[in-house]
Amino acid sequence: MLSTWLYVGIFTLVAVALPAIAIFLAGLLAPKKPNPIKEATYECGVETVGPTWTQLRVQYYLFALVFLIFDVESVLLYPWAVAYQQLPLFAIVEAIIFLAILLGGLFYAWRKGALNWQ
Amino acid sequence: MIPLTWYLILSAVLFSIGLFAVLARRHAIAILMGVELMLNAVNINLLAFWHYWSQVRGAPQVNGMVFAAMVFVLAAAETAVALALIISAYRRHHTVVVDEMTLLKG
Amino acid sequence: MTAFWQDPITFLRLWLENLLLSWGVSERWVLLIRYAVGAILLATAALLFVILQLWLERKLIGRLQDRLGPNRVGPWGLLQPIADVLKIFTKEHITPAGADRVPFNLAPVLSVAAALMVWAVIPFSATVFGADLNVGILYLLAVGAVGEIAIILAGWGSNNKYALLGALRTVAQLISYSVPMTLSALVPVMFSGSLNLNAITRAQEVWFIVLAPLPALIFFVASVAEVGRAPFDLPEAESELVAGYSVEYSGLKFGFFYVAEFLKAFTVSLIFAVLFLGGWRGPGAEAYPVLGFVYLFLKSGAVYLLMILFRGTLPRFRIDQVMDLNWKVFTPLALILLMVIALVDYFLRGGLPLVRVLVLLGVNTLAYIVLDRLLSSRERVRRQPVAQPVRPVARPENLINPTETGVAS
Amino acid sequence: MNVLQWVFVITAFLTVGAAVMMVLSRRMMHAALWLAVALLGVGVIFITLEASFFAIVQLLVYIGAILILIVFAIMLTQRTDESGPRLNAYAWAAAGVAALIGAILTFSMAGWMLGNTGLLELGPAFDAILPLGQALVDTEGFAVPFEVASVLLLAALIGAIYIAFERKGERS
Repeated sequence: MLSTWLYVGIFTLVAVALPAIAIFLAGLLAPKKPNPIKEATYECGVETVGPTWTQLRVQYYLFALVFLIFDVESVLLYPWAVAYQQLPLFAIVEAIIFLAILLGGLFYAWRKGALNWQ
Repeated sequence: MIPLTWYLILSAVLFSIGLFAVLARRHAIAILMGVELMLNAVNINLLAFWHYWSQVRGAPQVNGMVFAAMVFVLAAAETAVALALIISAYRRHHTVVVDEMTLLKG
Repeated sequence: MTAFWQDPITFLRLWLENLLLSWGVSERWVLLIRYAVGAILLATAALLFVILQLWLERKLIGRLQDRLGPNRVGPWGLLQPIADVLKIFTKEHITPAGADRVPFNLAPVLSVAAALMVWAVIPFSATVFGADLNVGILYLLAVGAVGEIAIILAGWGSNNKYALLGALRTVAQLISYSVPMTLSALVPVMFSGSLNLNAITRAQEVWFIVLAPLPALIFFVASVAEVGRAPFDLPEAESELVAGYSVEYSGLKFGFFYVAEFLKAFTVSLIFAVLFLGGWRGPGAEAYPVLGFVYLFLKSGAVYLLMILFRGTLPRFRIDQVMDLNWKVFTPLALILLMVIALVDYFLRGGLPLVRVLVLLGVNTLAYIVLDRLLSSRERVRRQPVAQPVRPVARPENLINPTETGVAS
Repeated sequence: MNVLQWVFVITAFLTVGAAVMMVLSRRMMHAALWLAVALLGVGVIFITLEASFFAIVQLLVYIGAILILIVFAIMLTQRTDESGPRLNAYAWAAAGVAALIGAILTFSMAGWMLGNTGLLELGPAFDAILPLGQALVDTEGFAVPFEVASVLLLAALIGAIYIAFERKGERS
């Protein structure tokens, strides 16, 4: 098992190294003529006003929240899905209850308006 | 061939760093990150003992794995609620610094 | 020993191994060299493949829009992408003032790496695969997280409001669509009883798209949204917004975001082909593994073509429509389908394969009909006439009398 | 030392280093990025333990979901100036307590006899997800925790949405 992960590790290194080397080489090749106007932040020709950080709406957080809950839940379901072919009916009903409880959560979020993008 | 101790020591070190973040940082989200670090340290411990126990018993053991999975679930639930609380508090007090949230002080 | 024409890659691999062993290299080093050579060749091939893909896509989109597409450089414009690459290589790299250098430079690299890393686990034929991971399918889903982090890095590092907002919007879309994607990817796992991509491929005596067409559809649409192409290309709607998180990038750094998008478009087609279209399976693929490559690339090519068709024909969604489609249609549908399929397939266990196929197909069709009814009933309530149903023909006598309406001067 | 041990040592140092940087960085966004590095390191540690499933879950849940949630929360609650001390007045005492606990744990473990057991490579048969899946829905096993986990997630979802939802006129 560890040797397959070794391959994944090597592949990851290669996958990071290839674009990094390409960007490095291009950086050597490319002209370098910086000036303050060129480096100014691009805001459609308007001068930057205020700090870069702007306040976000809570909507983003709510989507990420629902996503987190469902992500964790589906991850727990993967081992169940692997065992699915060997499981008795009772175990399958259990997983269905598990899903139904979370479906209830989704409907709560829906009713509450957390899933509306305003 | 990594001795079990190495994992335990790494986990202890991470736990202490997380503890320090919880005790010393002023920013509420930084405190939460410290908690995440501590949970990760716990998971290293759990899985190290899972490996050790499987090796001793000579058959795959599931208890450690289930515990680790539950820690993941707990971490997710805890983060979701804690961050919601922090956001809510920020909306009322316009601060996320824990020392400044002096709601109960006269 | 297999003959060269049956399975060229395994043949070459064995030849290389034997050569190294005969030179007295130890087995562990041979393994390491084999892995390194394989990884470098595969990653380079994937990156070079993008060049071909660029040409193909531009040509096809051109045809769809009644244009010729690239046709100046080389025969049929084949050398056009190479010219583009050469051009972008010599462009200046501008770093905006106040940028956070490390995240700013790391973002394009990680973005490409996230798309490339998928190739490490795809089984290309019966004998040629990268890592035979026992959690392959979860790996495919998890690598997406690296891409999300790359986008956040890009948005944060640029020190630009638009870039940051664009990054967060993009990430919100990506994470939203990964929910139905993860849920519908559970179906192949249930049918095959394994997370290993090789095992999933081998379990597809009947392609899973036949057993579960609706989850396959959800997976496909969600993966189009994950790539962020039309009709889900809100993050960088060129004609409406500034370019989203990549607005401050220039030169090859910008180019790599582009490369990452194209590469991702093909890798999700590959993933779809492996999970639902039987991967390398096809007549004769077991005996002649080289055919597996052909089948896999034909299948994923077909999926990719469908994606280009999507891009060429559908108008862009609004952001609230994108979110509604995901959270109010796909996610509940995927959850309910999962429950129904789990229950139905239990009762079909040990039955005739044909019965299983027919019943599951029936269940999916039924679910689709119910969904269609629900959606269209909602539509009917909302749709309101904006103009007169029968519009007056433009004739002098039909002109609105200015004195009646009170608009008269 | 063999390859695996080198991998462990390098990863462990990277992880601890990233954790320290996380604690000490002033800007919250940097802290979050250092946390990402630390979490990735822990994922690699899981791989050396042959817990592939959890290594992937680490990437999928911790980095892909929890970290992104934290980033969104940072964006939502940022103060335009992050000046002011990042540590509170009791930082030295906190450092003392943390160091003390860490030292106690480390020394008690270093002195533990069984701790020197080398963890051998278990092989693919042990890295199976099938027994985990069976145990999760087995009434003799962990069926109750499994269902409770779903109720917990539901409670967290409802609670967090209720708390975070912006009621009308609340923003002062």
